[in-house]
Amino acid sequence: MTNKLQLDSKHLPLIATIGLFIVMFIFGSLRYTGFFSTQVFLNLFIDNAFLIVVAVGMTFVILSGGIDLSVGSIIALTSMVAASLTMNAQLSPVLVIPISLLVGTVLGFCMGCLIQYYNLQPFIVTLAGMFLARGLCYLISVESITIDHKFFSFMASTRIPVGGGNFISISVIIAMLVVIAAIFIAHYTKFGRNVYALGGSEQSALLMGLPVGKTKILIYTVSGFCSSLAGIIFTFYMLSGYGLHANGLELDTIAAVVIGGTLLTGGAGYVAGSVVGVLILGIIQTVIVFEGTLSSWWTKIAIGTLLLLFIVLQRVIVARSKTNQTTVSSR
Amino acid sequence: MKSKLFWPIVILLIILLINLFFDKNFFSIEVKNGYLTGSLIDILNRGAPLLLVSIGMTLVIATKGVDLGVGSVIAMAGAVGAMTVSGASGDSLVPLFTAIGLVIGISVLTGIWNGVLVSRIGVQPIVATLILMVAGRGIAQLITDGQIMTVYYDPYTFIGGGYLLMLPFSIFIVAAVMAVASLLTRKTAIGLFIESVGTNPEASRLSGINSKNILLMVYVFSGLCAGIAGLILSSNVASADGNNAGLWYELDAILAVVIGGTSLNGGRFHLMGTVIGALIIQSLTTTIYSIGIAPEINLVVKAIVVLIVCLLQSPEFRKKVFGGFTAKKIEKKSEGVSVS
Amino acid sequence: MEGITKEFPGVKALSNVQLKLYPGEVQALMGENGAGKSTLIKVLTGVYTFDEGSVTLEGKSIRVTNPLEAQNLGISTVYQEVNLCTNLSVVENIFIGREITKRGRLDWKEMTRQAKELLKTRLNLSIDVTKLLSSYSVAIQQMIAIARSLKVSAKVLILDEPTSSLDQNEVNQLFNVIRKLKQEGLAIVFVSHFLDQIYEITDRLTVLRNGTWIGEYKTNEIERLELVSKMIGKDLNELNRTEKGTSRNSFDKKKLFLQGKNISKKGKIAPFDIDIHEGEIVGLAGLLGSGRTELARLMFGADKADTGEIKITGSKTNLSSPKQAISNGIAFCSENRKAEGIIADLTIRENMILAMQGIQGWFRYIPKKRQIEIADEYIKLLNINPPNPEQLIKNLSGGNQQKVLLARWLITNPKLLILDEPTRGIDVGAKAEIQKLMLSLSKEGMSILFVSSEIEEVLRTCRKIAVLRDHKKVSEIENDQQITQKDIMKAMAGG
Amino acid sequence: NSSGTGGQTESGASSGDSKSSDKLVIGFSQVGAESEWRTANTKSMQDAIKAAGHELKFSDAQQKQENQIKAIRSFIAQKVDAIVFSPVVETGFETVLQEAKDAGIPVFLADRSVDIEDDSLWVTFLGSDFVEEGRKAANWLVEETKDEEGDVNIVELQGTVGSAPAIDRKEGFEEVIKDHPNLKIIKSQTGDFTRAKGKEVMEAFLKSDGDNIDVLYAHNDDMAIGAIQAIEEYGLKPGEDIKIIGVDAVKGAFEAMAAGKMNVTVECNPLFGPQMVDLIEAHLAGEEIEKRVAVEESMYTMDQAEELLPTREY
Ligand SMILES: Nc1ncnc2c1ncn2[C@@H]1O[C@H](COP(=O)(O)OP(=O)(O)OP(=O)(O)O)[C@@H](O)[C@H]1O
Ligand SMILES: Nc1ncnc2c1ncn2[C@@H]1O[C@H](COP(=O)(O)OP(=O)(O)OP(=O)(O)O)[C@@H](O)[C@H]1O
Ligand SMILES: [Mg+2]
Ligand SMILES: [Mg+2]
Repeated sequence: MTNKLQLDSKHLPLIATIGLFIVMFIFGSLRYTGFFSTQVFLNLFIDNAFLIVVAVGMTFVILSGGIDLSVGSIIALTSMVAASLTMNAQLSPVLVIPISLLVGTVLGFCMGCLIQYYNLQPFIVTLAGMFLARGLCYLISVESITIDHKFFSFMASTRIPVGGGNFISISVIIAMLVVIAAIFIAHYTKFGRNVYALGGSEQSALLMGLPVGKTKILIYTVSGFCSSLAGIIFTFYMLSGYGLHANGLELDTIAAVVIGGTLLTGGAGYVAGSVVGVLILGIIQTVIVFEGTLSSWWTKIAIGTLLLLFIVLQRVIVARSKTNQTTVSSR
Repeated sequence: MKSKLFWPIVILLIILLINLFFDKNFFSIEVKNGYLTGSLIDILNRGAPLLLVSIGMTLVIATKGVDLGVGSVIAMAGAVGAMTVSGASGDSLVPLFTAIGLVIGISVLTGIWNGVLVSRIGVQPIVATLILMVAGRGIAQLITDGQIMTVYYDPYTFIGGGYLLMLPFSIFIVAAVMAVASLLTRKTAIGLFIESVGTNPEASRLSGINSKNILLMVYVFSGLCAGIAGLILSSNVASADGNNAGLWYELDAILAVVIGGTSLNGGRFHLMGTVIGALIIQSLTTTIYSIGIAPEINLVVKAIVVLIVCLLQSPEFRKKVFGGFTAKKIEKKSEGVSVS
Repeated sequence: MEGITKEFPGVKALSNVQLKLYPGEVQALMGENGAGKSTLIKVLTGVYTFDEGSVTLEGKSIRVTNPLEAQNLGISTVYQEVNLCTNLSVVENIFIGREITKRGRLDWKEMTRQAKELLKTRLNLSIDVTKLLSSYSVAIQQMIAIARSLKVSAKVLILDEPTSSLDQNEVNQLFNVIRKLKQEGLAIVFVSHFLDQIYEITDRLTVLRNGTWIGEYKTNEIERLELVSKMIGKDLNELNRTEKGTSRNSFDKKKLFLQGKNISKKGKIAPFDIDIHEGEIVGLAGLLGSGRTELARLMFGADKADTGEIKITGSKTNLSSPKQAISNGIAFCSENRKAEGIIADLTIRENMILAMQGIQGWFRYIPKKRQIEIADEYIKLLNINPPNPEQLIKNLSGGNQQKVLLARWLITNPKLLILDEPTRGIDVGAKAEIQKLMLSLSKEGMSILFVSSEIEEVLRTCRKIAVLRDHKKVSEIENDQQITQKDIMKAMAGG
Repeated sequence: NSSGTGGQTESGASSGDSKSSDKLVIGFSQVGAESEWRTANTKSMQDAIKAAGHELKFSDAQQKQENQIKAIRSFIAQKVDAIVFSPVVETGFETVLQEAKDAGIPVFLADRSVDIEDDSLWVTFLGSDFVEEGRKAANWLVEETKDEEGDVNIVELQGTVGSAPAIDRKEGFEEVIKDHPNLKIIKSQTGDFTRAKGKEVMEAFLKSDGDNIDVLYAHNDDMAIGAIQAIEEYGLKPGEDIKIIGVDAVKGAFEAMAAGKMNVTVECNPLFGPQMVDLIEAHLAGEEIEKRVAVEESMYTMDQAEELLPTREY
């Protein structure tokens, strides 16, 4: 991690991804007026702050060889809880925010326990979690709840100038803090390394005497917490709670993580990669909006095609340099 | 194998019995308009597309993959099928067979697409098939021009709405596909190869198995199953809806496979288990509709049932809950991890 | 440990077994493949829970439920199969679970330094410790696993076949370490199928047979042959060992089966030539990491060669995939049983017929009845235990897994059989059987390329020995009466 | 349809000043393409903008609000002249609309409104009133069943749970029938606005309540069409044994009505593209515009169907 020598094979997918992102940005800038601006770049962060936060949580899950399908629904549930507590129960944000954060954390913890103690497959447990969280949203209210509160409006509309008339939002700051914390956790704490070990081989991790159970539960708790935090950011972004919020977001998140170079089988990947993955999904959308002539269906086809382009190029770059490498990898 | 099927069957029966509680005639099957009708037959009929998709999905999952594209393939197949017969009328069967041929062609093509991405280019299955999941729906809408295309050609509606020997025709399609899948995997080496590639791809490669072709084949089969399911769905409502047909089928199919006892980590697969898993999901849906559960809590109910199903299948859970009464019996069966 | 009993579904792996460990002594655990050695160890370290019995440590009764607890109690273990995380670097594999922290964060610099030092001073291994574990061979991985276990300040050290893929130098290195630890008062359990090693390092031995306890003996008080007969439960005379003389089988050196010219792969192995005649057993000797495995893989098409050409029975052949190699009558039994050999979730039968079925293709399915016949035949031939073709291979003991893999390739009846450490983890009796089998196969015309870390074994069976050093083939030695182990060693070490 | 081109020429003629004859860049963010209705709506907007000689920047939000917000941000970055959008949900657009306002770009709401206090954030809302549609449907039923003696059992096929049309159409309908105790909703379930689901749910309804059902109220025509198939397969006569009420007035509904299988459909008109273009041009020309402009809509019954069928565009 600290060694510069490692900057070769392990980081390659990440470097390839960043490279592709830059190519895409240049392409957009050449093709569309108004694309090449700092604000367009910053908008990627503003619009995807919540996605970055969930992707960070998801990265840990996927690194450990698991998967978490509940993230989108937890965002919706968090927004719903925050909105109903603020508007219906008239609680102050000092209470609302911690309670809302607990929602995902507790759900994540419970899912982690089910996975660990009853040896259930993460896919199914989190799928049930996904149904449950969305269902709970509708139990609170089927309609969307608008949030009209000074604090939330402040968080939503405060612009932090970064020079040149460009700005970012508070959510971006939060997201960046989460990313930095996550990178630290992944590489400089025992928990982080245990996650990687678990993803490499659960059986080996167990035989090496690592606290597999604790780590697993913690991973899902962290992912739940990240989802809830993303839910709060999402609430700032939307200023409302709604049961249909973030529908299908889990797949976007997984895609972002995987595009960022993390292996779904676990054990290899980087938090930073996931951030780039999110930015890539974001820039694909931006390009399509700037294009502005695509019908609904061509939009979908274009997203698919760009995604394909990315993934195949990434594969080709990685495969190319793998063959030039001297070591055999066993996977 | 036997014990793998036991709990899914029990759960299926429980769900059906709950229905009986609300509707005394739930199990009765009567002849109406010359057809057999009854809730059980409805479940089979309605569940046919999910059954098909799940059967295909089982093989994909056995290779440690997953196919998220099935929903979109359903939409594309429906669109292609409906478009082919849209102008047709009368009783000529030519358009019907053209449609079937085209649908099979298209769905095999989608399978090849996914299979090549996964096996030749080495893209991770979830992302490889995500591409088709996104783009496929666009293609389906492109074909139908964003409209819901209605079909006024009776032979087409036979596939998903017709009857044969007093039973819905779709049941026969499922039975045929299931038979083919079972034969291919149990009477040829394909099943063995799928399981070995799914468990340890490198060891399989060194044993001279062409794992790339196996991967390609399972994705083609999954695409084909989804295509036929799309044909049934579109034929059943005599229309094609590019945007909504087959939405979320991928998740239900994966759920069915897992409930049926096949692990997402690849390896051993259980086709019969999948069938029961799919029936559980369909019965649950039908039950929710017919006993009048409010739509707002549909999802909560579904979540709880899924959890219960999974917990019942977990030996650890059974031990904890039933351990008190039947400790002795279970201990003998279990892997020897002592209870105390 | 007293009266330990452990039952798996259908198999009673241990019944009423005892094991006593004394501080400052090395206790050997002996037994045939499948005798229950690994199971006993796993019970002790909490991987499995036992059904009956008791464990006492320093007078206190303990019941360990997971490996973590065992570690905390001062029991450090190297399990039979390398159980490390190949996706992590060497440093991490050594330190994970007991990382060094500095001001709340992991101190990689310090750990890297210590890991380097540990490997260098204790095991005389200088490798780049920041590289991923997966970039190293099984043997190196095994050394790293040992290094990891040394890192703990333990009371008990358990080594389950730590030497199975090490060569003499490394073994000596390890023994030095063990002796030192012994002096420090550790109780050590050592499992190995090499009798020489047992007699060299251990003080006591406990013998298991078929999951039952046979006895505990002082190592210097029991004769080799007696020990073997205790292990296998048969009379000594039945154990006819293969003599050196018989191996020098006479064969006509006229028919060339495979001829390789100028084969190489960048960064793996320098260009080499190789000839293998029909019915010839060619040995590959070399030190750890000298490139034997790599050479073997190239001959099988498991890796693609950069240069060179291969002629099989005179005609040029392209070996770019295992499938092609197999269809040319070549078979390859990998040294890495866990990652490249067994299909864990399948049965013995399925694992056995896999390669055969691979040749037959998708549709010419071997009927199940025939499969069972074949499986039964080889279970008997190789004495696989349990003799149930429907048992999952992952439930077999290490040695028995190895036999199944051997069977997988024998079934295909290849013309050239490449064996990379085939006797790894196999007990004395079975090893002799396998050597005998190799000789009789070669008499029938099968060529064998034999890789082994045991020079004695190579000498005994091979007609020709190719020696590798630093990823380069340095010499080819005709094995006649004058050649001794020393000569080979000299060639291997160079200079 | 006729109003489409008509409205167009009219506006071109009326706005003579230089400002509106300029080519405008209009950003349009659509909800998605989840139904025929939506597609027709998109097409109407596209055609109208093209016909008026303006440039369209179209973005499809794929039913996701976050995508829509992103799209609006991009429109602002591209400095379009006007933004039209059909909000996915009513809530949560304050921030981005404020940004649009700060950038001086006027915003027009189409089809659905937003729930924001500060109504200076948008120019006007042009669209249907879903609650009113629900009321219309109920009123027709009340009229139809006023001679009925006993209970009238209604089953309801709701739209996607939580979506605005589903909530409002249910609300409007219930508001009216609650004064008529003999009108009873005995089953209500979501059919996700799709034919396949509509059919499946109706099938289950028929199994459990069969011959008791007198009326079906579907939140859109597609579900009604699916349900009609289920009813026919069950062996009852849709339109007679069970009265069918739909919403949207899509072509399929007219076909069903012409065949006597459906009784009534409440129009929800998607073809307001030209009207929208007029509003944009008028606003940029400095005209005062009302905050709420209604789309002209009516209701069609079985007897009108035959004659109107050929004129339906969507
Ligand atoms: N998980 C399991 N399930 C069923 N049987 C098992 C399991 N693990 C081990 N066995 C059986 O227990 C017996 C003892 O195996 P064990 O691995 O202890 O042998 P071993 O003495 O270590 O042999 P080797 O020298 O080959 O390593 C074997 O017959 C094996 O088949
Ligand atoms: N001492 C070492 N120092 C550095 N790298 C090593 C060393 N030993 C092995 N390796 C690495 O392990 C790889 C595998 O070597 P290979 O498997 O060919 O060795 P081998 O001759 O088969 O010996 P063995 O099977 O005993 O490990 C080599 O390519 C090399 O990169
Ligand atoms: Mg062992
Ligand atoms: Mg080797």
